[in-house]
Amino acid sequence: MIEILFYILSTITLGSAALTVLSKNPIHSALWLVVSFFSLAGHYILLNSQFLGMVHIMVYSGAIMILMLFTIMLMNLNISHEVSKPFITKLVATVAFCLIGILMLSIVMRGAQTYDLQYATSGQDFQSAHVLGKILLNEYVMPFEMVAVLLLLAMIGAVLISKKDKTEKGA
Amino acid sequence: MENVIEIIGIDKYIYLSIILFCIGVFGILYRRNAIVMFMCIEIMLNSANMLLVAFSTFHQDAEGQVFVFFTMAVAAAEVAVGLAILVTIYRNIGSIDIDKLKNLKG
Amino acid sequence: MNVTILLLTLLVGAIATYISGKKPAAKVALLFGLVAFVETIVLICQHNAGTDAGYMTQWISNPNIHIALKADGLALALTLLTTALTPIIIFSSFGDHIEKSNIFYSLVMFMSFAMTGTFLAADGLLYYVFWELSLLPIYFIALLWGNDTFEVRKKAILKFFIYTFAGSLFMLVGFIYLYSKTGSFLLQDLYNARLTGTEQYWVFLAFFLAYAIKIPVFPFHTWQASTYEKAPTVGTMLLAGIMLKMGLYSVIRWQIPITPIAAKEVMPTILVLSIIGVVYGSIVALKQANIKRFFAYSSLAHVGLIAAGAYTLTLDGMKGAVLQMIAHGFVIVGLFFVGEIIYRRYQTRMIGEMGGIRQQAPKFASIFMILMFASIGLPGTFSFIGEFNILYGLSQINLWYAVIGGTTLIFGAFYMLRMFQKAMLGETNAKPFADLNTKESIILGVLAIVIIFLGIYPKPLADLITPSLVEIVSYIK
Amino acid sequence: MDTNVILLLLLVPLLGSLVNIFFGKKLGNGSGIIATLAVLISFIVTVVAFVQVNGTKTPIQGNLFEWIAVEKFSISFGFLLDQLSLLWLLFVTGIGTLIHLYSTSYMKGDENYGKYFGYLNLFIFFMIILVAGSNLLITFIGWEGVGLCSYLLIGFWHKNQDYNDAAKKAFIMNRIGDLGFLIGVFILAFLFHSLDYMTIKTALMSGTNHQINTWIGCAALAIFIGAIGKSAQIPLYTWLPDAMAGPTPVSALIHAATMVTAGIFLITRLNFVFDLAPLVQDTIAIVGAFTALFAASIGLVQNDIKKVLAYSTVSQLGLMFMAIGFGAYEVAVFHVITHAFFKACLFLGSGSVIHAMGGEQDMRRMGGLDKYMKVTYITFLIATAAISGFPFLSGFFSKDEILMVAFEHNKALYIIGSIASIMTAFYMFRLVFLTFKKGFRGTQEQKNHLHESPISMTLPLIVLAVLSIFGGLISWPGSSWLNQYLQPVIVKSAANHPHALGFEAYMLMGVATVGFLIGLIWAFRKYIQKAQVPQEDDKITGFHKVLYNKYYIDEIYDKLFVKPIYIIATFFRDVVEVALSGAVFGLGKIADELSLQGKKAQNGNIGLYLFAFVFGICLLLYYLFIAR
Repeated sequence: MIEILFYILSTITLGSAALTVLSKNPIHSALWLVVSFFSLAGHYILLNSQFLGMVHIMVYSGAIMILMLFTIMLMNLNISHEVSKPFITKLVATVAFCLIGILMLSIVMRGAQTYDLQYATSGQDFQSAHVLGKILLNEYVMPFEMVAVLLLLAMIGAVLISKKDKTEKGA
Repeated sequence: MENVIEIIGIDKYIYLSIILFCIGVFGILYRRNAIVMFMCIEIMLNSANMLLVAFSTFHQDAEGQVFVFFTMAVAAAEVAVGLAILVTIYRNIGSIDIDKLKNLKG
Repeated sequence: MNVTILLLTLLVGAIATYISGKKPAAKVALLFGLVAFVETIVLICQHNAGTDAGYMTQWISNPNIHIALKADGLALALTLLTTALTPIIIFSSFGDHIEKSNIFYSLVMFMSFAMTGTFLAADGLLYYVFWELSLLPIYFIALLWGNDTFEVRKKAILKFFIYTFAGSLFMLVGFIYLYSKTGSFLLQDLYNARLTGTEQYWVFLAFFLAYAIKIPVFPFHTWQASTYEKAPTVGTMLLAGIMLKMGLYSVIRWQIPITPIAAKEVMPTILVLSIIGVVYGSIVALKQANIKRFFAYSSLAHVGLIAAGAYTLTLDGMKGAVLQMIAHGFVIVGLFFVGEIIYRRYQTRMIGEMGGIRQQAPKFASIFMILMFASIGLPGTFSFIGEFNILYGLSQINLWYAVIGGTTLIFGAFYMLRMFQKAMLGETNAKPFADLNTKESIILGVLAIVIIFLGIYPKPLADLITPSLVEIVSYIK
Repeated sequence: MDTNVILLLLLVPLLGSLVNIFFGKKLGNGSGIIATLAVLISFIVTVVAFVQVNGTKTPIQGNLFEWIAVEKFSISFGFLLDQLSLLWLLFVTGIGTLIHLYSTSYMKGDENYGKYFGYLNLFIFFMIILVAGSNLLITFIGWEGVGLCSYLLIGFWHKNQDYNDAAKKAFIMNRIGDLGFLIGVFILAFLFHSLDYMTIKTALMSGTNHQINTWIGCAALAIFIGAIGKSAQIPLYTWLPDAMAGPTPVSALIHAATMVTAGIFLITRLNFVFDLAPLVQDTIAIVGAFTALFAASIGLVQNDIKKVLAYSTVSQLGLMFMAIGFGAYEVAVFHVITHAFFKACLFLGSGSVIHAMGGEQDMRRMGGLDKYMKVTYITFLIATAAISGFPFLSGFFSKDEILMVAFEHNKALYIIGSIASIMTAFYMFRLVFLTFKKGFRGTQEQKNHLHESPISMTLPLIVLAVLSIFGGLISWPGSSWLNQYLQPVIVKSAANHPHALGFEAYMLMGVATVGFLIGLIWAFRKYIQKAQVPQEDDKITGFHKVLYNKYYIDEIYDKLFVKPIYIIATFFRDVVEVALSGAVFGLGKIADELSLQGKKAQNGNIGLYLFAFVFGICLLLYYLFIAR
């Protein structure tokens, strides 16, 4: 039952990711990506990380994708005026895709034969929001604060970069 | 509650994330629209995130999930700044086709 | 008293010269040079009396670098060469019109400081720092005060700089490797490093590149002639008189004792190269029109022989090499000064445009002749002592080395006498040539006396260097 | 005491030399007197030492200080005055004094008068070092030192580049020999760990070490090459005739009497080494014999009065070497001494002639001088008779002994030597007849100028002529004083056995006399009876021309050695140097080119960068996980 769920979710994830790449229209890409993100959130929930799944939906599907869509619309990119790459580029991209995929898969498969996997079942609660919060604010409080600063800086940076340079234009 | 990972198998997750990652790589090489490339980067990041979560469950350890947290934060920051840059570029040259960004010539 | 005072004197001299302003710069530099010379003499006396004038203190704890100065006989002998030649070189340029003379003389003093440091340093990194420091002043001296137009000389000087600098970098790599093996840059620790044959081989090669270019050994000599030609005479004297000896000294002090096995293995090849340099330099010298280039190639020949002596790895060869280094230093400085004197009178360095000078300037001709015969190693001059020791050392390895290397006797006479005949003899030159003035007489006189005195009684110098060389030879065995 | 003798001997000429070089201009004519006195003092000291050594039979020895130290031994500044060196010193300083005296007049008026005597004294100084050195390296100082003085004096009139060429040639050719000498020194040092004559001698006398014989042979050969250079034998003889560019007294002193015999001295000094190398001895004999013949044949047709004498010197030196090759050292020494007497006399006589002729050296412009210069003529005639082997003059005995030794050892070389002797008689009398007999062939101006030389020039001539007559007495056949005197020095001698003057000896003397007469009569018929005068240069043809041009040896050497070296030098300078320099610049160019190409990859195409990036990752992954 769970396995079937996993396969369905995986198919959606991979399919929508592929469609993200292949869609001509950026807006379609974005929308497919949202689908992909939702399916990923499904994976998280499947893995019992409900909190993380929710955060994922909020951050990615909510914040990031909206940001992207806005940008696309801002630039008026809804029509696909992207000049497609030459054939050779596509070919090489495909080759690279296959190459790196096969490489990584083969590495993992080689590894899988040699390792005896031990599935830990402690039975303890380790991934509820309660536990995560405790860890974040105890062991990882320092990086946590750093991330806060980072986000602040990113915000300031984004504003600064996208701001129109008035003085330069005036001059 | 039984361990989901034990039923499905950690290897399946690894394969999934690898394929997802490769799709991201492919997208980056395939497309020339900067925003779509951004999306592909997100896909790659997410494939890594998913693996982290899977292994966190596998080891019954929360630390992996903490890192996913941080990754998300960094990704958000990255997207914010990156998009800002893209907007500026678009404003300057009227396009976000990366083939037109050739000022990095040596 | 220890050697730090000597080094400080030279450094302070460089600064004081710079500060003193344009007019008194030369005199200040000369003063400090003479003080340094006196200090060297004192140091040598102390050394002979048995006092160790070395100095050592930690510089940086991690990585483990020391300020270690070793003042054994070998180092002191070369220091003596430096501090003796520095005042002579400075004095030789008295009366020349030099732009921004305070900077010029300051650089000369600084170079003297760096070269003395190179000779005294007993810590690999310190040594390397001094080694590279000595390159900077000569670069600027040659570039800013050289002959020919700026663009032309820039090419030659830049070639020299990059070439030698690139070589030195290999040496640095060698030192870093040694450090990773021994955890120390100290000379003594490096001597005691037990390296395998292959390791030694690579370290040897890395060092060899640096030294072969500096010495220079054939075929790494291509910077030499053009640099000598383009540099001002003071710079050429510093280069030929002292700086070449840095390479040769380092061979004996650093390269051979650290990598004895490799040295033994590679010895025949290097001997052959050196001896090719002897013959090749001599032959090329035959057809040189510019007197500075001529002396450059004669230097190549002499230095080739010295290098051969050093690489014999025997006490005799090395001793000869060190003695010959000192002898060559004095002789070549004298010869370049002779060229400069002619240039002052005739405004030319072309041998073909000279001639008939002996008639007008007998004193000058006599001293020139003494220097010339010293250069070709006539017995009774200092060069012969070194040449004999080197050839003897070579002959103990293989007689043929001595035979081929000995052709320097013939070729040396050939090119030197030919040059002398063209430059000095013949019908009286139409252009007037004033004989030596007092300053010039003093310089050349001092050089001639030193050369002849040490040729007849070289024992003090030989005794000074022998114990150090015996120690070095013991590391080879 | 011993050290003082040595110091006195050495320092007096050195002092004279320094004084003359530095203050020569101020001293004026005084410098000649000072120089002569300096050599005279040396001569007196030598005589004193000679008397002492001859009495006590023990050599005077003294080490001044340690000079060079090598690992296994050290070389001191030591001197050894034994029978051999004292004998040599006697005639070096003796003839030296005479020639100094002669020079005071001959060089009068030269602008570098002081310097001339400075060099001459310096030469004496180095010659003393050469002869008196107690080890090979001290000898080498003298050896090179006399070469230096020879260079300075040949090129004394340095305004003339031809003279300078001659000087340069002499020095360089000598240096070739010097290299041989040095190599010999190295081999001996390698074998014996010493360069001391005495030590080597003792080692060899006591040694039973037979496997070193090959090396001994090599050492002997190398030293012989040194001797060839200094004593002008084939193939290094061509410098000596050219060396006649120097002032005539110099030719007399350096290039006839003393320096050129240094080779003989050295081999005699090292006779114990050469005795062990029979092959080398044979070589020496053959080289000597051929040099004698070769040089004599050239001498037959030369017209320059000094050139004839120069070739005669080479020829005589060849005879000495022949004797040495047979192991008859004292015979060679004997001939060295007699030769020094009569050849110095001849050169000084020719100097006197040249002086009178106002610098003319061509015999075709002379003739009939006997009427104007009686003393010169008579002394010259005596010396000529001596060198040609007129019975009972000095040359007769010494040459006869050489030929006798040759007859004992090798008949072929004996014949060659005899032919050379006949030629000697011919060209010497040709010289005399052309110069002094018949009518004067020079210009009127020269004729008016003709005069006998002053007493300071004729006195040495007379002394030397007397010595040429009686010099033979020191080795009277049958009861040779010289042989006994030299016995301590010479280990094993071919001539040591007291040869009873048997029939053979008398026969050989007779043959020699006949040979002398043949030469004399041949010259007499040609130049007196037929009154021939040698042709002008451009009319000479055939073999005569070959002889006149010295078998074109100079030209051959020039083509064979000098020119190729210049060509190689030019090739090295223009091709190899440029190529090497280009190689260095090439490294820079390669770096430059690489960076240019690398720059092209950095074209700003982000897509390309990404591809490169991905493939790079692939490679890394492959390397890290699969390949290992």
